[in-house]
Amino acid sequence: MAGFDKRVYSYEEAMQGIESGMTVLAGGFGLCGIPENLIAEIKRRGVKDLTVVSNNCGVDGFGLGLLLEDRQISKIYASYVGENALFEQQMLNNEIEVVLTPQGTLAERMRAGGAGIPAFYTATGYGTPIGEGKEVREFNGRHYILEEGIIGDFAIVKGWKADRYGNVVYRHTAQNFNPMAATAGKITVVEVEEIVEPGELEPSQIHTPGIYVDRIIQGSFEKRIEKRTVRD
Amino acid sequence: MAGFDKRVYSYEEAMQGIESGMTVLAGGFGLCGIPENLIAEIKRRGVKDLTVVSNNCGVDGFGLGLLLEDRQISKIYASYVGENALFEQQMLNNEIEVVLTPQGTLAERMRAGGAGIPAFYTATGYGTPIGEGKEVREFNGRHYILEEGIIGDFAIVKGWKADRYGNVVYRHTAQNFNPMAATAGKITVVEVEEIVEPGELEPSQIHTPGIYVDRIIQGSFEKRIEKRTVRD
Amino acid sequence: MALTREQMAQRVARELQDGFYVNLGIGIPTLVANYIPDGIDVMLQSENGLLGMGRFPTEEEVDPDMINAGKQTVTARPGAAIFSSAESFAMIRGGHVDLTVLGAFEVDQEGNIASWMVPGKLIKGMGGAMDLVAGAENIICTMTHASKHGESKLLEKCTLPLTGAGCINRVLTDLAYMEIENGAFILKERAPGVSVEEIVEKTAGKLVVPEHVPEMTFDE
Amino acid sequence: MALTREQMAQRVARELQDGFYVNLGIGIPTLVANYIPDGIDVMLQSENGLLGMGRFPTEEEVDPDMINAGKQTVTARPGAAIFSSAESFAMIRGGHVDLTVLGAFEVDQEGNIASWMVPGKLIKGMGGAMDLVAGAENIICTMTHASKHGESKLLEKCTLPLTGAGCINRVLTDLAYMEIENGAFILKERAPGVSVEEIVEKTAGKLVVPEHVPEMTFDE
Repeated sequence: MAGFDKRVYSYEEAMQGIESGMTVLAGGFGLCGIPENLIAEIKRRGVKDLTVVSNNCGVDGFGLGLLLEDRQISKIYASYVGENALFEQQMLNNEIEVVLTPQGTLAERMRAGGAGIPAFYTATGYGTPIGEGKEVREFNGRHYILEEGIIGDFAIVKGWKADRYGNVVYRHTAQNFNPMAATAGKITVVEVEEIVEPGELEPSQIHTPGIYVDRIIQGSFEKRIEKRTVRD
Repeated sequence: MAGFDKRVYSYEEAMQGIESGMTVLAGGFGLCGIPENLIAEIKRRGVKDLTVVSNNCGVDGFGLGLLLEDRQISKIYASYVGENALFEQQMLNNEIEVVLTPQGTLAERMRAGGAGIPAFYTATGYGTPIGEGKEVREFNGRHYILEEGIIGDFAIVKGWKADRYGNVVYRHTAQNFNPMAATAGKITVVEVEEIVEPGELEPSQIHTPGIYVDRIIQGSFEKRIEKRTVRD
Repeated sequence: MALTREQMAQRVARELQDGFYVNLGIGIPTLVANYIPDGIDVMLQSENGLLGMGRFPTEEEVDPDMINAGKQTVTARPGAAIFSSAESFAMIRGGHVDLTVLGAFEVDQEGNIASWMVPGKLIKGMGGAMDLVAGAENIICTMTHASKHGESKLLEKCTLPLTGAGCINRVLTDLAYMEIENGAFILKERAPGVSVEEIVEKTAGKLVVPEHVPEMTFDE
Repeated sequence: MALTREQMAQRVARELQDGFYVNLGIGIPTLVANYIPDGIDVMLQSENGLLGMGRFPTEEEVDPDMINAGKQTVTARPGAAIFSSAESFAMIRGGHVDLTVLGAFEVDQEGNIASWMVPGKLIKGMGGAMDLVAGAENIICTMTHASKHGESKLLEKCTLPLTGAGCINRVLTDLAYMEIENGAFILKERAPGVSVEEIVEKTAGKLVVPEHVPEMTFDE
């Protein structure tokens, strides 16, 4: 790899170094903007005992749901899970540990991790089971709980366009958790629909600056729709 | 004002409601991307005893330096000041209280204020005079200090283009502190070079979503350069 | 008669004000978008990162990269903004959303809300609900007044694990519109043909009944 | 002979590696950009929100909206990214910058640095320096070895208020290149023609002198 050329040309190379027991942060909301081919590569590699940080856990047979089939995930931080039968079964059997985390707190914990902020206070979850065991503190008469930043061994991210330096833009609401995940991986891998020349992306319009990105790969995507809703 | 049309047509209207004793957050870095006409309007109004939160304090006769002439600022949170003689004089005379704040901490304090985060931990300033009197806490064997979010009665912001809904984009490095200031004002006023129709700004390329913005005004700008440096 | 889901949405929609940024939860809250009064413009915030949610797409417009927080395909209205989840919840947590409408299992007279977890049942998660109730100053809870078995959902103290503490000040049920103040539900309006007595009977928490409790009216 | 400012910049530039993201402070650190070795590409981060700082502009290119952290007009190289101050310091604080080069008044054998405040003198502020030293794992400090009055700036313990605690591990002065380890300066290289004795004499903090201390060489 010369200079800032972060392109890799196979998914095997893209996920090189991932090992059992690692923590993986994944972008995506539902099935929107998920790094589907990077997930498939993790499945192919068969690494186990993963801790996954992601808003959701895919569906049966797609997205992070794929990693449930061979019980590759032992722990997940998510705000909403159980859109698939296999997940529910593993949760009920205690084969997977679920750390339910409010959506905004999850997003902020990843952002904090990437931004070198070890912890922050939030009102979210105060007085609820989520606040149990966490430090409570009052600021200006209101109660807040302490939440810690999260970083991962790997971050897997789905972008729209990127240049070889790893500058990334996201398309529409496929942005969601991807930019935060990108900042918080020790190794951040981004798969995109198109790789463009440096300079083609307007500098002030880049969502994820290349400094956060270690590897870029161009792929093709199924982009499954969870709830196709149309108007008459 | 109907619906989401946040345009105002005079600077007087733009700064309506500002009063002596208020806290004003200002975007800008040096003289780059400063809300120069909004500052001039504050000068015109003659309000006093302002607390200003801004990375710098302008220069003699321009930018926030204007507000020094009639001693309108009693306290300033900034990372670097004293680029002008009047400021130094007022600082030495204790006519202005200066709360020096590391640049990244200042940016994050404004972001936190706008994002409903009352406080966060940062390693910046630990073991220095900035950390004195602040809570110290260890996370993973490293020391951090607690810093609080900042909000202002007014935020004054300089954008490039905006639509009438208050969606704003910034130009080049004139972005700097403006997006954070915009989120953290009880009343956020943005002056821009051009107001465009809703829909002209690509939704995923908006730097400051309109929800943060109360008033938009189109102005013209001197854009003074502090250190003109050219190559041969 | 108890309000229909549509009537509940209609009643909530009367709380909208011109220029409001609004987050609508799943279920009845979603229907509120269909009853926005004439002459009023509101901007819908979807917590997956969309401010200015538009109509559902036509078949041709369907785009897997454009969904709402309910994971439905949607469109963006002109002047919409799209951003990350961190930015979205910065808006929510920072109190920038003017009105949040969401469903609940239980609400109590202290403004506590339980909406995400029934012990013993499969727990799927709170999504963004805890952030929404902690962030908004202005929340309307919509739910049926009582369960199918006739048990009140308006309690002295929530029995289920909370979503948020002391954060609800308005509740619309199929029977009544109430505000929560000083540890009590204040009965403000009743559904057409529903008696104050029935509401009193079906409210387990402390209910303050003013002398006059107007009946809601609906055009249709 | 003591190194010139240009030689100091040249020596620092040898620490650059291909693909490094680098933040250069004001003064000698800025000069480092002029000595980037052939075949090596580095990306300069300017903390006002620019990653991929380019050359100074021509007269025609000068743009008041395009400046660096030193407030000089600059350009952006192709593939640059521009962002807010919060994002810029997220990068810095989060440890994403590979190398930071900055000046100092004093450095001590524990890796403490003082660079922003001389009591009694007018204090203008720390700018981004405290964030930079707290965020980077890899910092090179550049300064003269001793003050004009001959007082060492390499101390047992800093006397001035700190910019950061225990964060410096490499120092380049006009006389020597040193690393800081286990509470001591380790002398790694000396300026051409400068004796170990002179360095020992001008270093107030604990200095470990290996058997062989190579002399720096410069092409020009």
